[in-house]
Amino acid sequence: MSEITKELERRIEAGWMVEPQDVRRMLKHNDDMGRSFSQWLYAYMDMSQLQEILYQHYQLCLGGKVDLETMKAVAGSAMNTVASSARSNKMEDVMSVLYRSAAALNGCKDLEELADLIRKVQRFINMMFYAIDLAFPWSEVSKAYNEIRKDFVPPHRAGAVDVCDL
Amino acid sequence: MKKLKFTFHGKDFYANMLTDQAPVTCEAVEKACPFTTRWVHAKIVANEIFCPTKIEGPVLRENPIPNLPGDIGLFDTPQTICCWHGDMKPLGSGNVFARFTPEQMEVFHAEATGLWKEPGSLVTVDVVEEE
Amino acid sequence: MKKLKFTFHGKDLYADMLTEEAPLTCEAVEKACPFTTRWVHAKIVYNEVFCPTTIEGPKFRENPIPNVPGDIGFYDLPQCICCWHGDMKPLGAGNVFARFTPEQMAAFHEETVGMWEETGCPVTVDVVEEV
Amino acid sequence: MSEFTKELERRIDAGWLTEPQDVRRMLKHSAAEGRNMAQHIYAYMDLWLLQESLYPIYRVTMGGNADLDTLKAAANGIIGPAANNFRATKMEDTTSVLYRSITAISGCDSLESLAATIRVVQRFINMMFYAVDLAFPWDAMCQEYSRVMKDFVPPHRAGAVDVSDQ
Repeated sequence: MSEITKELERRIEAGWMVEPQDVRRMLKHNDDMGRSFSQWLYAYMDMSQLQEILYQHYQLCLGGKVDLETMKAVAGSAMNTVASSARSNKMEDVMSVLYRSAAALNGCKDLEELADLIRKVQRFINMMFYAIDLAFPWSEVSKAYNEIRKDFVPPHRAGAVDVCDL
Repeated sequence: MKKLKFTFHGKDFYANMLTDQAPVTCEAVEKACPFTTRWVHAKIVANEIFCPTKIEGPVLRENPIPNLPGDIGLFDTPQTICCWHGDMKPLGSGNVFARFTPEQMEVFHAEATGLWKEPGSLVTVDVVEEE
Repeated sequence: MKKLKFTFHGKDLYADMLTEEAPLTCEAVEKACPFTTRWVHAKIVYNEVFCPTTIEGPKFRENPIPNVPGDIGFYDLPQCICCWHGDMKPLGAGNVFARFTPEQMAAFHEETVGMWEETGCPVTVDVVEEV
Repeated sequence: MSEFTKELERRIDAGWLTEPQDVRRMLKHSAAEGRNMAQHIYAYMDLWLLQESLYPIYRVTMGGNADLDTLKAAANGIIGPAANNFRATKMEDTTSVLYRSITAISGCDSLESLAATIRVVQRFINMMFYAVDLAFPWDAMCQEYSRVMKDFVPPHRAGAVDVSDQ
């Protein structure tokens, strides 16, 4: 097991039942301007996105009929994209892990090794996704949304025409 | 000197095009102009608004510098023009192809600050020669 | 008959393992047990709760049938056990590896129906022989 | 220009200033159970997933030295699951476009035609992303979220330890 995979396993274990510090860092960020809802949502979306993408790349590597160097480029590009968003969300541990994992991909000598590393990173992002999910008051905010929607008209609805759906 | 012109709320606002720092991007923007689109307010950064466009700019950013108040950048992923028009914590570095002078930014800022509560308002974008 | 056991709120709640329809998944689940995790409430489907796990199950779904109330499925992405414990509109077809009897589901439903307001409740998962 | 590309260009123009019907279909769905905020967030998230993950593949394709079949598999591996999610969100036009884009992508015979196809699908997704964005009451929701968060304690925070960030 390489150093990065050992670290990933340790972080998954640590974040399993107790909220990782990155969640609190993210929630504090932009709090002063009243935009913390968007901050939370964009961090949640980034984790969800990367978790789904890496799983598809993992399955392709398991399939065994794809080009190793192209898969490294595609998976590394997906990790780097979210690493830079994690930086702006102040989730510095996630940023550091993703940049180092993207670099570690290059060391994989076959699709099996690449699949294993991608899976570990995907499981780490999976853990972070649930940690961020649990930090959101779904029930309360859902009620607020339903109240607000009652008299909210989207700016681009005027002139919209529906085909019949019934 | 070429100017980027935004028309919304019945008024015209200008910024200077950076034709020497981002010639290819400026050319792509001018080629797509004029067009009408909507302002969308940035969800995290304060004093940033952007508008979706159909500009096919360079795939690799020509002038990727950390964004400061007054910068105007083109983002190729969502094909949007982003304007930073006041104090803000930048998220990254866009492909900056135009910039407000302090005077231009002041009048733009006065009109744009209300857009957080008025998302989706229409704007026409054009490139004009300085009179 | 092997049973899937959930312990939370100080109570033990059971479901029957489907060792014929999903032998590999049942084996992978048993191998990972016992473990403690947290309930997360589904965000869109009603009467669905799931818990993240570290189960390494089969990569391809062994028993991908449309989910109905009483089904318990394993999702390799995102490695979670999902329980449908009452009336609901299913979103898809999980890899169903266990099922509540009507009585088991009634007891489970009673304990979980309030979970939308009580997120993250710890739960211990185990596989036991029928007593 | 292929028939599929022509359709997407037409849909992009139509949805540019006026809200596409899929947005209203999604907003109606799950309204009965009061889960429409989650419905809205997950639709927004699935569009974000496609927008953010197709672009890195588009850039690798534009780079010109990658394996065509691997890139097709990577792109379709992302679009397939996303299309399933839109079926569940009742965004039927988006679902239909995505399933047909898988066929279009599979039919590409060069990196250049693949890049053009991914790009037009991504631009359609961009348009839908901003249409769903404009249908969300951001200002009011941010205020409600900040109000609710004042006394919300995440279930997994107990026992969490912070390294110093000062």
